[in-house]
Amino acid sequence: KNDHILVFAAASLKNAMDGVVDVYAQDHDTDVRVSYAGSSTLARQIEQGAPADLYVSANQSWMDRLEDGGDIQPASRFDLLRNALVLVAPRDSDTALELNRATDIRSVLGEQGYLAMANTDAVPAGVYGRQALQTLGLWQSLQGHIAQAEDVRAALALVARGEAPLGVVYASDAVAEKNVRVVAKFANDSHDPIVYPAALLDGIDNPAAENLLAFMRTDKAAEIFARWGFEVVATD
Amino acid sequence: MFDTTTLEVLSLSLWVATTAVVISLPLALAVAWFLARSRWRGKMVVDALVHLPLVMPPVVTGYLLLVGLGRNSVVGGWLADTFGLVFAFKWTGAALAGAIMGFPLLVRPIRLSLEAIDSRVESAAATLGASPMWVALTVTLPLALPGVIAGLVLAFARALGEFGATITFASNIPGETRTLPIAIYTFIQVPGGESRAAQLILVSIAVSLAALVASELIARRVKRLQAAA
Amino acid sequence: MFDTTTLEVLSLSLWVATTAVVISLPLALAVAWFLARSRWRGKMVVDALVHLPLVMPPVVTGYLLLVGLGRNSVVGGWLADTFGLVFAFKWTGAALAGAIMGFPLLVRPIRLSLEAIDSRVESAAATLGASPMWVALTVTLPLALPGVIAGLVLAFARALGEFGATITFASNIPGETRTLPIAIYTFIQVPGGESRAAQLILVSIAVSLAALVASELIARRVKRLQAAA
Amino acid sequence: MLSIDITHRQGDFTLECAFDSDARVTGLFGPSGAGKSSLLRIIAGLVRPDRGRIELAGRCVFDSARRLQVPAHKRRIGYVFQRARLFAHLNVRHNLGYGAWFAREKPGRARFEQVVDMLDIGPLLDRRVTGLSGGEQQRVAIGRALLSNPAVLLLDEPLASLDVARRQEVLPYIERLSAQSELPIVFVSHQLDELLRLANRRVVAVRDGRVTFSGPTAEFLARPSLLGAEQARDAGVLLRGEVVTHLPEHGLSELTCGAQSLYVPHVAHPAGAAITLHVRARDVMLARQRPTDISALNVLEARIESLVADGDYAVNVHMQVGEQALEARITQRSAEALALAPGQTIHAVIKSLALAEQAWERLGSI
Amino acid sequence: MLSIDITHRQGDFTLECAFDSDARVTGLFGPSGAGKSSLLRIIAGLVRPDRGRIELAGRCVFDSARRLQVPAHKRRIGYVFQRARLFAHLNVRHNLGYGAWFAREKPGRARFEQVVDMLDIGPLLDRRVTGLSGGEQQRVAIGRALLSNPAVLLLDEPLASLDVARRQEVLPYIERLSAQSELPIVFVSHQLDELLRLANRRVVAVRDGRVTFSGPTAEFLARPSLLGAEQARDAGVLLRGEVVTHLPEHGLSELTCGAQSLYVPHVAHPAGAAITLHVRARDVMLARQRPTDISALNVLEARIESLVADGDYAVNVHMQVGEQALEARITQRSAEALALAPGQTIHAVIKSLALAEQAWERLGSI
Ligand SMILES: Nc1ncnc2c1ncn2[C@@H]1O[C@H](COP(=O)(O)OP(=O)(O)OP(=O)(O)O)[C@@H](O)[C@H]1O
Ligand SMILES: Nc1ncnc2c1ncn2[C@@H]1O[C@H](COP(=O)(O)OP(=O)(O)OP(=O)(O)O)[C@@H](O)[C@H]1O
Ligand code: MOO
Ligand SMILES: [Mg+2]
Ligand SMILES: [Mg+2]
Repeated sequence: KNDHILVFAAASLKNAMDGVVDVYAQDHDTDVRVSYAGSSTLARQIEQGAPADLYVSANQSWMDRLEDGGDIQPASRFDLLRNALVLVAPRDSDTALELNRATDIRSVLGEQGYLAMANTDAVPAGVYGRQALQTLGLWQSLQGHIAQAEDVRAALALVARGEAPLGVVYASDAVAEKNVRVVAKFANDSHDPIVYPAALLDGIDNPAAENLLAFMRTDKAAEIFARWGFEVVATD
Repeated sequence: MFDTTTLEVLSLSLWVATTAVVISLPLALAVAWFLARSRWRGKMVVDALVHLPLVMPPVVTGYLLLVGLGRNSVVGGWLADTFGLVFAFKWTGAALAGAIMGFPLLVRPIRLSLEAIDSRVESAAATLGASPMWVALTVTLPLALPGVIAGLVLAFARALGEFGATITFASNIPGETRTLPIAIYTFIQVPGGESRAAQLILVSIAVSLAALVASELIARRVKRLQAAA
Repeated sequence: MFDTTTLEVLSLSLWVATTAVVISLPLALAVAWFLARSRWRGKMVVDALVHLPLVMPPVVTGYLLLVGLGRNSVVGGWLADTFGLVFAFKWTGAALAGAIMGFPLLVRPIRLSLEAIDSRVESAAATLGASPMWVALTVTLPLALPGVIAGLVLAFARALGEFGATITFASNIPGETRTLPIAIYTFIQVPGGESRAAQLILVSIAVSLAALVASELIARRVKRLQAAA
Repeated sequence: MLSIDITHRQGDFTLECAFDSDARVTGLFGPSGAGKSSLLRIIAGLVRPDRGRIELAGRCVFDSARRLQVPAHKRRIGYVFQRARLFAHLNVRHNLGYGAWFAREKPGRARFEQVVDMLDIGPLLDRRVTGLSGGEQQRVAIGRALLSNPAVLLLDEPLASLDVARRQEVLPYIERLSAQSELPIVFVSHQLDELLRLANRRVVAVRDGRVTFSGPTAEFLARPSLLGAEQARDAGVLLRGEVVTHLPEHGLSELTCGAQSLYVPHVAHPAGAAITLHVRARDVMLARQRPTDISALNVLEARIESLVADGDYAVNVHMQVGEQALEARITQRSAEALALAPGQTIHAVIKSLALAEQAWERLGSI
Repeated sequence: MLSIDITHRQGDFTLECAFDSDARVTGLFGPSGAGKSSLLRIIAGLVRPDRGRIELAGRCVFDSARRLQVPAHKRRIGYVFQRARLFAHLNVRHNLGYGAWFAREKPGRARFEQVVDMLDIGPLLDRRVTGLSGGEQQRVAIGRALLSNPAVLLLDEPLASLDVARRQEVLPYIERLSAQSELPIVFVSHQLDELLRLANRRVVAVRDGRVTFSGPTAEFLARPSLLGAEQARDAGVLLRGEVVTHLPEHGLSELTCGAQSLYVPHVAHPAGAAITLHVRARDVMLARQRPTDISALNVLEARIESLVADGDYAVNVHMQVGEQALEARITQRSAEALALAPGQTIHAVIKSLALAEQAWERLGSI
């Protein structure tokens, strides 16, 4: 292959991004490789001179930081995807509730139960979840009853295994996990928009990479993203 | 520098790591003994099992623990019902994760020391009337002490540093399962958290240094009591 | 079951882990020797340093490597310019991370074996005309072989299982740094990846089993050649 | 007291030994690599023989036919190994005390001090065993075995690295111990004189894993071929005598041997006691006439039974003194010069001091 | 060849030894724990003494004043340790060959086979050293030291676990080796007769870390107080004689000693050669008249110099035979019966075969 592209993408994008890249590779004489890891890990690597061409982050703050540090080409930055936040329960539980200021999550959790979330200080999904719960005024009452997992997938696993009666995860994760059931969806305005920004890295002069970035905004790509539970923000 | 959270995290970590090595020591001794002494060919399978936690990504180990010992698993449920022993989301889970991850590191040096023991000295003890049990307690174990200490150091350090399996299995619950590495990880995940992370890293280093010095002093004392011509 | 990706990941992992232990062995021998034989009190500091990668969360180790040896760092830049030696985002980086994480596990058993050697046999070699160097090569090392093998097994397994430091330092680049545990992690991160992950976990287990059996056979051969009354 | 019949293969070496001994002391004798230590290990239960039967002090401890094997720690063995095998993690005192832990009857404080004194290891008690000299280690090993209150003692060249003065104390102690407590002893040695001092009851000679001789000491001594070239210097007879009187002013005791008198350095036994003397053939001189004005106190009249030439231009002269056998080893030249022939009466001259160094024992049968 | 003056503390034990020896063989003698092995370790360079000076075969290998210390591996030592210290990871052949690796002049194949034959370890060559019997290990250790082409041999009770037949072969071999290659030997033993067989040149006696005697063997033998109770049996003199002729038909050699004849078992030296005989005092009988018709071939006329009573009702009779000293140990009673007194002429009777077992050596000075 003549062209090489290295994409740094948030780990939660793996399925979708693999699909997009596969389709892209069918039509192009390009070797595309994707390194999946936590957004923070990837951002730090980029700061340290990682040889990547593209970065797709799971949140704005790391992208902001890279932009501030001059590590990306600001002009190339755009919001690629959007996701939603949902409350899930184990598949065979009969939990039913509506999310509003009066929701009594504590009683659903019971004395011993925990609400599974990704790290609420660090991991994007956890941060969004905290915002949403705070907006609903439920955050205070849940203190001491939240199990913070390493990431969304681990939180999801806790619910899927029935360890936690409830969990806060991305809609895209809930879609594919057969052992959980979506109990409720957090209102989109209860938290910062969950967007996945993408950008070309600073100093990259790789037409193929620009090409791939453009492909991600095509309907063809959008269809694949949608299949994995993501909402496409804008297509060209 | 040591705010209450740091102290809480530190003492929890020490407690978890100590529990981890203490509970795993008897089993480690038994397994090391078996591996060192048995002539059964199938012992390689046991050997492989012991080493598995080293080879598998910690997250996977944590996940398997969750599947195997979670409240909804057969074993986990039984333990919870019978002994009230719950691992998930508890410090006990963190200790268990640490114990499992440190297990191969505890077993191997003990085994190495056991294998290095001159069986003729054990025979001598037998002729003096010591049953196999007593020979083990009064001759073999004391002579294997350097290996036990080395194993404890490695396993303790590993338990102290354990992250992936712990967070997956026991989650990150402040005051219950938020050990040093998990706290460090949390800080490192947020932009600008580096300085708090660095502070905790220094605490980790200090703790491990202290543990090492202690172990070294014990080992020296043991060695002074033993051998060295 | 073994599609090309699996094979690629597997062979990369083996290569990375092998390189990790091979490059760290000479240094580990030197450090173990120093720790076993030196009477300098300050050696505890060296001891602590060796154990650090065990205590620190792997992610932190990886981060420190990234900062210290990344392309933009002073050392990393110098290495790249002078020797063309690049670690960050290369398999070499994965090997380095594995080597560092496995280092304490390699050093400790070697040290243990060295400390167990009867210095009188070394003296005997000296009277037969062997210089300290030759004594080391022809007597001490062969006698310490069980420890070297134990260390290699632990370190190899650890390098094979290394995840946190590797993904942080060397990233997750298919064909370059995507080792078995990282591939497993990647599959686990997304819905529906569990079965692929499980498959890779089985591969890990098979590999480690094979490595263990091999080491066990070597150790047996060595033991048959040596001691055992 | 000891009955053994075992077969055991180790590598290319096959041990195939059968012998009985109802003697208190059984001397195991044979060249290096003969299988002596292997035999002791099997008796102690440290090695399980391929087949056979072992009876120890009246108790069957191994029987392959009945699948019986008493484990080593239940055999109440006091084993002094060829190499000391001390516990490196214990100091001398605790090495000595180790066996008492498990003994049903603990040796008392007095016994402990007696053994420590005899072995002269008092100053070492609080020392680590590493750093002990070779002989010191060996002494501690002997003490350790003695203090475990054993029912049978297995001694594998226990005196090898001891100086002669220490040997002089240890041997009689072990002898007394054996006599007092009816303790059977199996004693391996390369030094025939050690064996003679102790093993006045029964000798088992082993070579290449097989028993080449098993019988009374006297018979063994009379067969130089069994002893090998150099040991021949210890060849001789055991002469039985009865204490007649003591001559304290000269430090001598007078014995009768048949009708004749013998003077030996003072023995502790009362008049009337029967004792056995080891008379080496090489210490016996022969004279046609009874020599007078000679320093040797003992001249026995004997009848020559036979003359047996020996490889090295030496002749073994077998004689009869009363009922008993006596033997002299002289040069062929002397035999010719004296024109010795069977049937002749001859005078055997034996220095008293030559007898001084040899052991005697309170006598039952030889 | 050997000059030592060192002080060294280890624990409570202080070694403070100074002696010179220009003899080829230096016998180190002393009770267990005296410091013999410590001294050898220091000579070999395995232990660095606190202070002092060591000269070895004309080369200063240690001098604390000049801060000189030749490391062990450059001292060209052949050290047979008290415990074998074999290499457990090598087989017998490679243990034997280990030293040759580092030797400047490698011992040839012939030499290898000679040593292997002498030690009778041919069948063991491909065996692992573990599993060897005690004596087998010791023999391999001896071979290993001999084959390292050493410039000096340090032997720490090398014969302790060997049977007598083996001893008989090893000792003369070492002796020949020493003679042929001008190899100085330091030999530790508890067995005086071993020392006498080998160390006919110089004895150094050590006790409690101090040198109590350093001098010619003859002088040592003449001082029973140094030998201790039991060793007294080996006390005696070294008698110098000259080979006159051989009597092959009787396996004897005739020597002159002063003007008198002595018959000893055949020696290999030609007529005219001077040799030394060790005559134990206890093997000498005294007679007022020359005994006739007696099997002892040797009767020497001697003049009594002095009578020295000994604790055990024994008397040491010091005599002069021509220019040389002779000694007899007899009972006090005999001394009285014979009315021995200084100045008397007396006949010393010595059995030839008693001399057979003792060593002789080609003579320089004693
Ligand atoms: N490291 C040490 N610390 C204290 N004492 C020691 C040490 N090493 C040796 N000794 C003592 O020094 C003395 C001399 O020991 P050495 O081994 O030289 O004796 P030896 O003359 O060879 O005795 P043996 O004939 O029993 O072998 C012994 O009493 C021994 O206990
Ligand atoms: N594990 C083994 N494999 C093969 N041969 C062995 C083994 N153990 C002992 N032997 C051989 O058996 C023979 C008898 O050994 P043993 O130790 O009983 O001899 P020993 O009579 O005690 O000799 P020594 O007087 O030298 O101590 C030796 O030739 C030895 O090499
Ligand atoms: O992989 Mo993410 O950055 O935790 O969604
Ligand atoms: Mg033996
Ligand atoms: Mg010694």
